[in-house]
Amino acid sequence: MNKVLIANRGEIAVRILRACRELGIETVAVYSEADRQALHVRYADEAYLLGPAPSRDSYLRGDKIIAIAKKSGAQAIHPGYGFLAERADFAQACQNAGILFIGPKPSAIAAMGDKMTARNTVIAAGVPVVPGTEGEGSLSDEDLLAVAPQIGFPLLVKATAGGGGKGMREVQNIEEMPALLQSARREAESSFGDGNVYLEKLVEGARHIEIQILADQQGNTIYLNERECSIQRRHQKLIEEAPSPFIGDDEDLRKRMGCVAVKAAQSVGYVNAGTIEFLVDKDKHFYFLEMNTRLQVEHPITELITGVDIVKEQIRIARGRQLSYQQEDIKINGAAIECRINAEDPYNGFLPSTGKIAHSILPTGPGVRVDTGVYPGFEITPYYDPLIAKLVVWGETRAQAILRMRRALEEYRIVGVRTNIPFHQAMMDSHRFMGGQYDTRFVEERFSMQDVAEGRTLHPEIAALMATLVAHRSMARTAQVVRRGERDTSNWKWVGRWERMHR
Amino acid sequence: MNKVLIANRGEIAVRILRACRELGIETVAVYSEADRQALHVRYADEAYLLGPAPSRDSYLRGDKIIAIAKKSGAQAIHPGYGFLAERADFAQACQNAGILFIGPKPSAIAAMGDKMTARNTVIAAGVPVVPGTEGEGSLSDEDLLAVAPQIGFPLLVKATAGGGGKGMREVQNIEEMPALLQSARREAESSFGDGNVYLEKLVEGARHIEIQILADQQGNTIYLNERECSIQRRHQKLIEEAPSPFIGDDEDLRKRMGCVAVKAAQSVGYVNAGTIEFLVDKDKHFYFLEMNTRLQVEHPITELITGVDIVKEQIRIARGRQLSYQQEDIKINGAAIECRINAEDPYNGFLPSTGKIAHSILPTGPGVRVDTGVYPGFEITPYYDPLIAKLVVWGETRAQAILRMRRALEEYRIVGVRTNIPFHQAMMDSHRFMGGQYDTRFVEERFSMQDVAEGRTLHPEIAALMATLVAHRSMARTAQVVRRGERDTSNWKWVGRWERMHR
Amino acid sequence: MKYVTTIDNQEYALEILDEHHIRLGEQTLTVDFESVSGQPVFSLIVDGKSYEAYVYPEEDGWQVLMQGRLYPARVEDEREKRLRAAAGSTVSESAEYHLKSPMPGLVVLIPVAEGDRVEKGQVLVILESMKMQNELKSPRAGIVHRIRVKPGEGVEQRQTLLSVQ
Amino acid sequence: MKYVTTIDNQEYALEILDEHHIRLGEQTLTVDFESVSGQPVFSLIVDGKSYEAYVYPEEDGWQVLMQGRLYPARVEDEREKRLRAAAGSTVSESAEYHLKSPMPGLVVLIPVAEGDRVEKGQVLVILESMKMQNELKSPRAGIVHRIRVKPGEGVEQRQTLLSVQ
Repeated sequence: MNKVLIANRGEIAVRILRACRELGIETVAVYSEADRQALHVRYADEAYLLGPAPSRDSYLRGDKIIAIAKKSGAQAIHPGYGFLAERADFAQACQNAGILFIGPKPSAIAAMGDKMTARNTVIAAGVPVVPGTEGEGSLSDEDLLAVAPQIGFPLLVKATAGGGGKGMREVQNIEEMPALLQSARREAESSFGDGNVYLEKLVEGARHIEIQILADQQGNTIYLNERECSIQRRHQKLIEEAPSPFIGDDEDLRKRMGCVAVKAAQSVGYVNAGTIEFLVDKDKHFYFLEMNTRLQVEHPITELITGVDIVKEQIRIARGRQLSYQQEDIKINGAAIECRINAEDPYNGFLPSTGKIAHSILPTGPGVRVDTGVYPGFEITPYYDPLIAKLVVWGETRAQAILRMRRALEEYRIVGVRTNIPFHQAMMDSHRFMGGQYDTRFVEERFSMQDVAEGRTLHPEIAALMATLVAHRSMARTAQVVRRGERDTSNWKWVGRWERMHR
Repeated sequence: MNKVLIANRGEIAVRILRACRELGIETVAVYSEADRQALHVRYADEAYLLGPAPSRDSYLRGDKIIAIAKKSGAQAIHPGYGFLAERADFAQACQNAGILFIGPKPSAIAAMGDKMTARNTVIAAGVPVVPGTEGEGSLSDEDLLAVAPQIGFPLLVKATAGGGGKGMREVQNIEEMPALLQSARREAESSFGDGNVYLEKLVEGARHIEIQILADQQGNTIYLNERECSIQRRHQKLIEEAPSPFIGDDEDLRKRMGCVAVKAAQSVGYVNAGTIEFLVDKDKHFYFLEMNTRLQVEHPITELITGVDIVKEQIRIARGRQLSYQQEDIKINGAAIECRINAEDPYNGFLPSTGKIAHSILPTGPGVRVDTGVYPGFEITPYYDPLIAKLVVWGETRAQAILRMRRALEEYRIVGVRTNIPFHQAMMDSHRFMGGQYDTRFVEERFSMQDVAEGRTLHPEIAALMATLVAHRSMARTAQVVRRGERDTSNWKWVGRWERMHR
Repeated sequence: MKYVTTIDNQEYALEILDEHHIRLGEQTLTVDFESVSGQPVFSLIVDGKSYEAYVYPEEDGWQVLMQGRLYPARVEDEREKRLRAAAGSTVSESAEYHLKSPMPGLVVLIPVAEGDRVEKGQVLVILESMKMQNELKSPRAGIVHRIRVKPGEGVEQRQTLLSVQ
Repeated sequence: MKYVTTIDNQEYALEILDEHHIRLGEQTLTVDFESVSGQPVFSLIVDGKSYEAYVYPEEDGWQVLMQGRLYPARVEDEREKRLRAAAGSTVSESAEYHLKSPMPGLVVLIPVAEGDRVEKGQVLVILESMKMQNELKSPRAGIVHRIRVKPGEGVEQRQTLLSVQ
């Protein structure tokens, strides 16, 4: 393998390009019309246009991508995350075309991609799942009422066809359950045309903790310990850290979760890098949530604490070599945190922000890593996800990592789009975050950017000074235009007035 | 200690500011009129103007700096490197003013600052020095001819008052020595008005290898292993690496040099961070060169392979605490390389280049650290040294570090000033560098930017395409201006012509 | 130049004395204020303290983003403050609104005519005063009637200029 | 538009066919060429290969800095090449230099007068030809004499325009 096509864009395409370059492998980029000037196009040895900006016309065109791979002589395709990364049919098409897919076998992607199959497969392998009746088909109210005490309260009634909280009810005890079943069915019927519901144990104070695994073709599977990703908003991860402050020193729990993750991966004959996501309740019971059969956005924090370059291992595995590490080589060194820097305005409902990056200063220095696909002059378009950079720090301890993240966030300057950096700054100041006291509902239910500022020194008078000075200068500039106009032509005068009027 | 003044500028001031911020220490910056917009001014909690741009009016004004420290309530001053860092009188003045100097005691600076004292002090401590007659006063030709065989040939005749190679002669044997002594004395007399000369053993194929040490006030002194800095031009280090490829696996040599360095430091009661520089000959004999009684430019490579944050340790030591590490905690993990990115043109005799940085893209991603004090929009002035950034990479092996440095150098974009990045790229391609086969004369005597390109694929036809396309567009633009002018006013036409004429 | 700047309902009285001196309430501050790289990023050194912030214009003022905290600010000079007070004191969504001159001045332009439908915030009269042109805006939507002045005319403080109903 | 571009004494014959096609010698290449962020940094995709370089103007051509390697390039269109050939063929440091018109055209400007001392490279005549204004420069320092044409005059190819001695 001496040439790899990267079927992705943005920071992850750049990340993979870097790994290839450091391995002496040639690279082929693909790009949409919106991405002609993207870093991945600039950094690659070869670059081919896929089509118009929308993903379905470009980065989702598996057929074109395979054709480009063949034409350019690339022997392998790295899919990154998103787009085609978890499409078993694409992995299969690569295989059919005689191109290595840097990831698991199509069968493993398919098995883990179907929720019911995944659940039943891992149950069969002895992996705990969130107790419930999902996957048992349509059950009557009587059946559900009978099984509910076995699952235990509180529990959730969920619509089989559902999503987005529609047809979902939280049930505290058996007495209120019949009425709630009825209303859930009614809502599910009206929302999805399907009144079927199932029961699921409500995991209270749930933490999202995932285990990174690596598996080679020789049958070796190891786990690279956990990442905690409970800081989420609308199921989008915003901050991840490794190790998990919740697991902390509980090496027994860490090991049990790691072994279960390995077992889940092995149950589908998994090869390459993957992640098993768990929900962990406050009593440290953990439940299989799903498996991501690809590289994760947040893989760098695992790299920083273990020293393993996950992308290089992926390529190594795809080449048919043995893993560079055995389980006993994997240690945890210090702590790492990742903040996802999104082009969205935290003061305006996290609405995406687009535009040209006019100016940027990256935080650098000891213990700071920035994975990004953007640069000054690059245009953030509305076509793709708002992730513009991953700011990752390492510290000898979690406390040091938080302090380092604070200074890095404060150093980061991006002009041209609004970013969620202030959100991350507020989070790094939050006493609950600092104490590791958070769960998956924390951001949405118990976090406010205004509240956490309490611990901070505020400088409203400095802000007043700044605003006044800028306003004053802005006015002085306008006045100057008018004055210049008076000496020049009368047109200028009216331009000046017009500007002032329309300020 | 909760407030520190940083008596420096540029990347090292930023480096120290970051350490302070991560320790929760408030920071005070000082700056010259040329540095109002410098990063260290922007990142610090407080900032005070020292005076006009020239160093003697600003960063060398120890009196003003101490006054600012007192006024601002800073309890300590970190001098960085250069400027006041090795001025015993400044360290003494700090002490007199009741301000902690983050560095060694004035007596240690003074002892190591005077070459003869340093030499005699370390000789007394049993540290090997380059054999010679320096420090023995004026010797006659007869004395010199008598002592020469004891030193051994080849040797150097050097002017006592000398510098810059004036009055220096290389002597291969005793027969040619009298004539060379005469000519050396004549040249020394005419150059410096002082015909005195001394003898020094010629260290052939010398490598510059230095040992980083840390010493606390409790009397603990440890060494953080070596850095190799043989890639120099006119005695300016350009590339440093750790560990030294010359020492390699010779743990015995490493340990002996470390122990000798510790002994040298202890001989002057050294406290805080310091570096003992050695010349090492091809037979692995090593000789004390000098001690730098301060933080070094190249300290990050040691940080990357040992995990020790040297600046934080400096502050810890200054606070009177014990070192965080004992000698047995210090391991070597992987390999690190630093390229000094200077604003100088490698295609034009390495002449300094000044100007405003119009655009910049920093290399980022796994294993890359950039320490810099500049950013897009910042003006590189002629007042200070040309170091604009330190590009530092870590790799699991030296080979991986070199590959990573190559990709990082290729990613780095700086527009507005010329830099020596192409020099570093050529060096990373040099077979001799890759093989670790270099000495302190390598850059000046056996390295050519053109030669090393042999191993590289050249693309003159692509360069021709690029140049032609740019020239074509430039011409098209000019033509367009003229055409626009024709529709507008006749002035435009002449502007267009004028532009073309003066292109 | 005197300003009143409001942040979080707190008013700050500021006076720009010269390039490097500002009065904030009773204090006189020494300031060094610069835009960084020509961007809306500003570095302020005030009596030795160094601050940096993004300052963005907003429809109704400025947003100052500093140290991870957003401060929405309204900056008004005396004239603007009086304009706003004048507008505020007579506004009512239902009743007829009489636009009164907040200060003595010269009518420069009346960009509306009787019978025109105007939106809230639309400019009714441009009045020259304190050597500046001031826009007098409608505090609500309605129909313009009874325009009592014309361009070029001098007016007194609190003189009614026109009405919106 | 045809060009001859010289790098390391190697001449490349190039013809720009349209925005996306260039002939290089016998090959026709598909190119996608863009300046990055409006900087003198250029991204070139040519038949799928992606290259990036800094391209700086130089006194006598262009510097292309690509992949850590500097390529000094001279780019000439046919007209310029003929100009240079004409200049080159008659230049001599000691003898009198007769500036001859390298092509038919119209004298636009003669920015020197008889008796003027000129430097090497100084413009002697501006000649309009091929719809462009061409600077005819002195190949050496000397004194201008015998100006035989005047602005507005049409000239033939190889007609002597003036002399420098």
